Amino acid sequence: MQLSRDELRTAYKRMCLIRHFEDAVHEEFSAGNIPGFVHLYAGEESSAVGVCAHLDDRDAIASTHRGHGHCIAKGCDPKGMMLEIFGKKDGLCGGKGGSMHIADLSKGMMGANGIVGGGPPLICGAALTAKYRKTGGVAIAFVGDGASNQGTTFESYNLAKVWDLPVIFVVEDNRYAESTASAWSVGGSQVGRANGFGMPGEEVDGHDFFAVWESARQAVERAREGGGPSLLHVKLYRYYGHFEGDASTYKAPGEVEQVKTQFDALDMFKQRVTETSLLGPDELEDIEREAREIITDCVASAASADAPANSDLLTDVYVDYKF
Amino acid sequence: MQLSRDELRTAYKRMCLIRHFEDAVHEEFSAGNIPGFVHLYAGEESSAVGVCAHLDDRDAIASTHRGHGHCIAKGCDPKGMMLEIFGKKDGLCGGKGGSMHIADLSKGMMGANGIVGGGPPLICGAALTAKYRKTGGVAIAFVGDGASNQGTTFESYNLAKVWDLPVIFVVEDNRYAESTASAWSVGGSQVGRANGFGMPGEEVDGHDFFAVWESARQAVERAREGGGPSLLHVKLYRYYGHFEGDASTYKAPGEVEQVKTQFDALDMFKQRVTETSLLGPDELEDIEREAREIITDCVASAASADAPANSDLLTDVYVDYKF
Amino acid sequence: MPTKSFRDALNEGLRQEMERDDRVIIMGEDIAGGMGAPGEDDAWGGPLGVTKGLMPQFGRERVLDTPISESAFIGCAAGAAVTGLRPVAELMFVDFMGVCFDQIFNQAAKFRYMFGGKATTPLVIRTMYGAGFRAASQHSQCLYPLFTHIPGLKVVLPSNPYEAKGLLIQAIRDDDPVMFFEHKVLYDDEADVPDEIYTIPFGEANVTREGDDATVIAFGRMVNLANEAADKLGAAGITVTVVDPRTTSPLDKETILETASETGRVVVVDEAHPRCNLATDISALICENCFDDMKAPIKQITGPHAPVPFSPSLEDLYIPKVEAIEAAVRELVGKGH
Amino acid sequence: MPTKSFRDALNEGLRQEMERDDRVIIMGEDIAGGMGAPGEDDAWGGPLGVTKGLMPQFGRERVLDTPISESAFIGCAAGAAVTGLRPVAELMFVDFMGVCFDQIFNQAAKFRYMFGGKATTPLVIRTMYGAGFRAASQHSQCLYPLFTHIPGLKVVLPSNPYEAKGLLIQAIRDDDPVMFFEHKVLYDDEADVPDEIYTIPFGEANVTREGDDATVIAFGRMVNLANEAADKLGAAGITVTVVDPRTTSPLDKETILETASETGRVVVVDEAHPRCNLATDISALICENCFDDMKAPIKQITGPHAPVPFSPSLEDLYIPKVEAIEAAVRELVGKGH
Ligand SMILES: Cc1ncc(C[n+]2csc(CCOP(=O)(O)OP(=O)(O)O)c2C)c(N)n1
Ligand SMILES: Cc1ncc(C[n+]2csc(CCOP(=O)(O)OP(=O)(O)O)c2C)c(N)n1
Ligand SMILES: [Mg+2]
Ligand SMILES: [Mg+2]
Repeated sequence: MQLSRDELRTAYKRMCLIRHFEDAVHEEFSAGNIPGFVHLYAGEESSAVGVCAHLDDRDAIASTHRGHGHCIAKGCDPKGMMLEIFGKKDGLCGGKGGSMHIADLSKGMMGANGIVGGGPPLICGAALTAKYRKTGGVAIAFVGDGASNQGTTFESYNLAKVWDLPVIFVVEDNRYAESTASAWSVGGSQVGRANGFGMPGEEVDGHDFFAVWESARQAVERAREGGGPSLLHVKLYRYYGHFEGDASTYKAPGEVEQVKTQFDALDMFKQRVTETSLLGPDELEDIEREAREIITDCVASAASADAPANSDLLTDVYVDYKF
Repeated sequence: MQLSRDELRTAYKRMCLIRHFEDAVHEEFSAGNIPGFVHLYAGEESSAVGVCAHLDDRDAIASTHRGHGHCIAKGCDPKGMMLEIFGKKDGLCGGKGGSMHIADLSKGMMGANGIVGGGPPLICGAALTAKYRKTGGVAIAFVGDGASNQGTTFESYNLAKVWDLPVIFVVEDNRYAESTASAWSVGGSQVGRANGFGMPGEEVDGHDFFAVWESARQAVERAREGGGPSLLHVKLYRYYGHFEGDASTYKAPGEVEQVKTQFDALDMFKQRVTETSLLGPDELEDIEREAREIITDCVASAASADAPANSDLLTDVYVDYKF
Repeated sequence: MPTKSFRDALNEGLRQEMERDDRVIIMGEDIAGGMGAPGEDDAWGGPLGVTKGLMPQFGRERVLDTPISESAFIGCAAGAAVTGLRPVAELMFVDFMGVCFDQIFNQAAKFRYMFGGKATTPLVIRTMYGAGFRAASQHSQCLYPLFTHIPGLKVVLPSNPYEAKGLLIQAIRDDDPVMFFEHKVLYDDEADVPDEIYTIPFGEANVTREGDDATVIAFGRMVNLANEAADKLGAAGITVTVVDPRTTSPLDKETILETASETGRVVVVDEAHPRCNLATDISALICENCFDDMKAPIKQITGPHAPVPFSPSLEDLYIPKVEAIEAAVRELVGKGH
Repeated sequence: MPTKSFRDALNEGLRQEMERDDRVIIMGEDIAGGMGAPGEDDAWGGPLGVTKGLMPQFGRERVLDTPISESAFIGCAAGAAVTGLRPVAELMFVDFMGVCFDQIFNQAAKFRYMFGGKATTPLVIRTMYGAGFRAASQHSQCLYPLFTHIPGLKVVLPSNPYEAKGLLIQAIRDDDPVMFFEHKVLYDDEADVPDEIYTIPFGEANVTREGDDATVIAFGRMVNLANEAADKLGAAGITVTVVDPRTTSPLDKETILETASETGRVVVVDEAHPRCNLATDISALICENCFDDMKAPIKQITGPHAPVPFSPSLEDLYIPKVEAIEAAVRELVGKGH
């Protein structure tokens, strides 16, 4: 299976949008313009984009606390996202959710999640709806390596298997859960666990967009055709700290730089498409510039946007409630 | 490794005690003399006894809602148990726990459990204490096939593996969780799951005391020597309904009788030890008669024992509490 | 009107809503039963038979048996609810909330708020509660105060078969997540229940007795004890208003405050443990709003601050009694004239 | 006396108890940090640095980092407690209770009762709570009313560094399971804290201000707001008694009822959501016991019945204010003369 030029352009654009989005959030956070707990996805772009490239409006994803990349990859509006992260009224969630609860159900993005392991059960529900309604839709749960040890995650593996749901569990193993190494915290292996539950599982180089894309293609196709759940163990790396403010002293000296120079997802993508003449360097530069401009504009809008009205405090608790 | 005559006698006695205990509870329940939810272990005797044969006072077990057999196998006093099940003051738990919460910490029996999947985390704690104190103790979690799908169980597999705890997970697969077949509810396989978490796992014929005994011996030895956790998938069968009162219509007609005639744990034990002249038929009969008498006596004591005092309602909530 | 048990009223409510709306699906452990087993299909129809007969009528696509994985299937129901279905999940005993509470209180309950009003989560969780079955500490709790505390959840406590059906149908049609509490001792209670579909609105209390001397506010199974106490007191010339709020969230504050002000003497009866429960909730509400009308302290009658014991004699002591309600009313009526 | 932060007071309490008693072990996610990682050992010392330095002193045998598996490790701590250790487990945010509540409320809390008094469970669960960090709905809740409801648990809410150390040491020495709540906004607060080991007994309220006109009863972080309000009111000639119960279970009913009776006017301040919370609990208690002494209704000041919003402006609105306490006292003082 071959990616079209358009698909490649879209993929690169999304990866650039994510990278610039996260770099911008990092800067704005450092400048004191963004409050709260913010977890950045920079370095992991090819996972979200490589997986979501196969999805359309029938499909749903459940994200994690590190959700910006998944949002952008699934087609959420970066401006609405940035406003949300700034806590503004016109943010995707009206400023009530923030970075950890960013969601856009109209795009099949079922929410970042402040609870590690919160997403997998929920995505079984989206998959059940798709199966019940026979839409052909599939559902993806992104799961961190840390979240891969949470009981809710395992239960979801089993439920998806037993109910034969169109779910793909994408374990994004960025080596750490907070400061704890996945090499320590994960007993056995991700693929071994998947197999133990009767699901196919595959290990993928998450720095390589094309590897992710191809593995995800097979898993999505299997699920769409009624072949049930499966798991991808995507090995990648996060450039920033666990959250903004983390000094990352648990990483080895030079570790980040090494990954950045040798395994950067965007660089690897560029190299591959230029080497094979699928896209030209100028084209790539244009796409990147465009992405940068979009994000700059997002930040400017977010900074000057209005806060929610005070009366918003008590709305949206219920659809309908007699107080 | 060979069982001594004394060990064989003890094992058979415990299996008989369990069988008669459960048959007696069944009768007393049917006669309306025992209240509440009661889950009987008849048919599964060789699992509890085969595993606990390797344990001593340093060791702990965590049981399930179907706990009578585990109690007896770990050395709890059947009379105290029967009184407890009748809700009497001198029951093992003062009548406050009943069948589902029977426990005797002084014997390393950490409690039956009304919560499916409640035991595995707790047993990690007993194992941690043993490891920290360097007692050489091991800790066993009995887990039903249904409980093997609970998130708490999987988390415990991983914690035990990652912390290298001396735990053995004994999955007692009696084909059903309530009315649901394990053939349906368990995605993958028990051994596959154990391996997925990096633990050794083994499937065992649970009707065969000797098979259980040998597999448990290896697992306990491994754990005692610092070799970490492992899992036994013990395949067996329960003779009675899920709880007393269950008509068991989910079983195939004749299913119970077939197992009883072909795979009865006590019959198989008897056959094996007489065939190999390890114990004589008279000896076995004496042991069985003795067990029956003990249980008859337990029931008589329980029926005539005193209920708790009304003032017991509010004691034992705290060790120390300023009301 | 035909007489039906609490159990059958629930069954009928579920069936009629499933017939009416194909988005309604149900799931839980052994709610049909016999899954994968060689014997009878629909072998259980739920641990207490509430869902019996639904699988044969609606098929396994709409009546889903689950593995014992409450987090996964309750969360799955929440996820199905935000994506267009109207699931009714059964949490067999509310005591099992501890293995799945996150999916209820942090996920389903908060979607709408966290997502800025853009999510709708029409999820019902049916669950069994209460003492009286000799089921001991891990199968006899009330726990509805914990759910009432959580913004985003609605909490329903029917006290009789009529309410059971009408409130359940309302719960299924409601667009917010609803915790539906069924007292295990009520399942065999019988009463007149219309064959037709009907709903009972949330947040509207039922005044089951009217009187002048005192008000008794009671929840769930306790309503029946309050009625009995009122009838006995009535025979002795003391007339009592009994209020059954039916839902604790939303709460019909108006009726509560009105009747409290009218009689000036209030007893609140709540089977739950005494700390931070509904008795304190209602008592504090009245105390803040009807101060000038109160003629006597507000009495709370609750279960004790102890787990539920197994032994029948202790469990019987544990559960609030009709006599205690009577005595409390008599004590209050003796005061503040 | 040396000045220490709330964080350092906790750290010191843990360290001194670990030095004194080798049965005390601690566990939690990243409480040392850097487990299996190539960089620094003790890289985190807890998400908020409370346990920093303990691993280097006591080693990885006593300072146990865990996978993200709260049920497993909290249950493990409970199991270690009944078998002879005295574990202090960290539940990073109390909001995560939903993935491990069973091991707390059905297991640890009920062992002793279910087992007829034969179990002792000296378990401490330290946890972070409260709003003010722009951490949004799933990282800002109070939830202590839920734990206060459960028999068998003790619940501690220190309001300052002095209490933090003394109550934590008491919690570790206590033979019952203790939920120890640390408000995230308090960690950097500083106060005089003795270097020596000391304990503060459970169930003994601290009266932080004495006055005649009204009583304010407040919990955890809210105590500081109550004190501030009292000082402002004092400057305006209204004197207020402020009560910090310090533990909600056990509760020092005597001090609460005594001060309530003395002033006859009470405001209860609880950051938690309003339904079935501590404000209702205290209010109902006073209302049942001090009826004749009350000069005015009991006012409840609480967070709203809504999840905690992310947006700073909304979150600031969410949290109870000093001005609201002042206004409530003024309103009461205007009444019932
Ligand atoms: C139930 C729960 N436990 C703990 C946390 C705190 N926490 C937030 S993110 C995180 C680490 C998650 O690691 P991983 O799943 O690998 O995702 P990553 O941050 O690496 O993307 C932890 C422990 C939480 N939010 N929820
Ligand atoms: C958390 C929880 N969920 C559900 C139940 C209800 N329940 C009690 S026993 C049981 C079946 C358990 O099956 P299994 O683990 O196979 O044990 P078995 O009864 O076969 O010995 C169920 C569903 C429970 N007690 N706790
Ligand atoms: Mg990670
Ligand atoms: Mg079973």
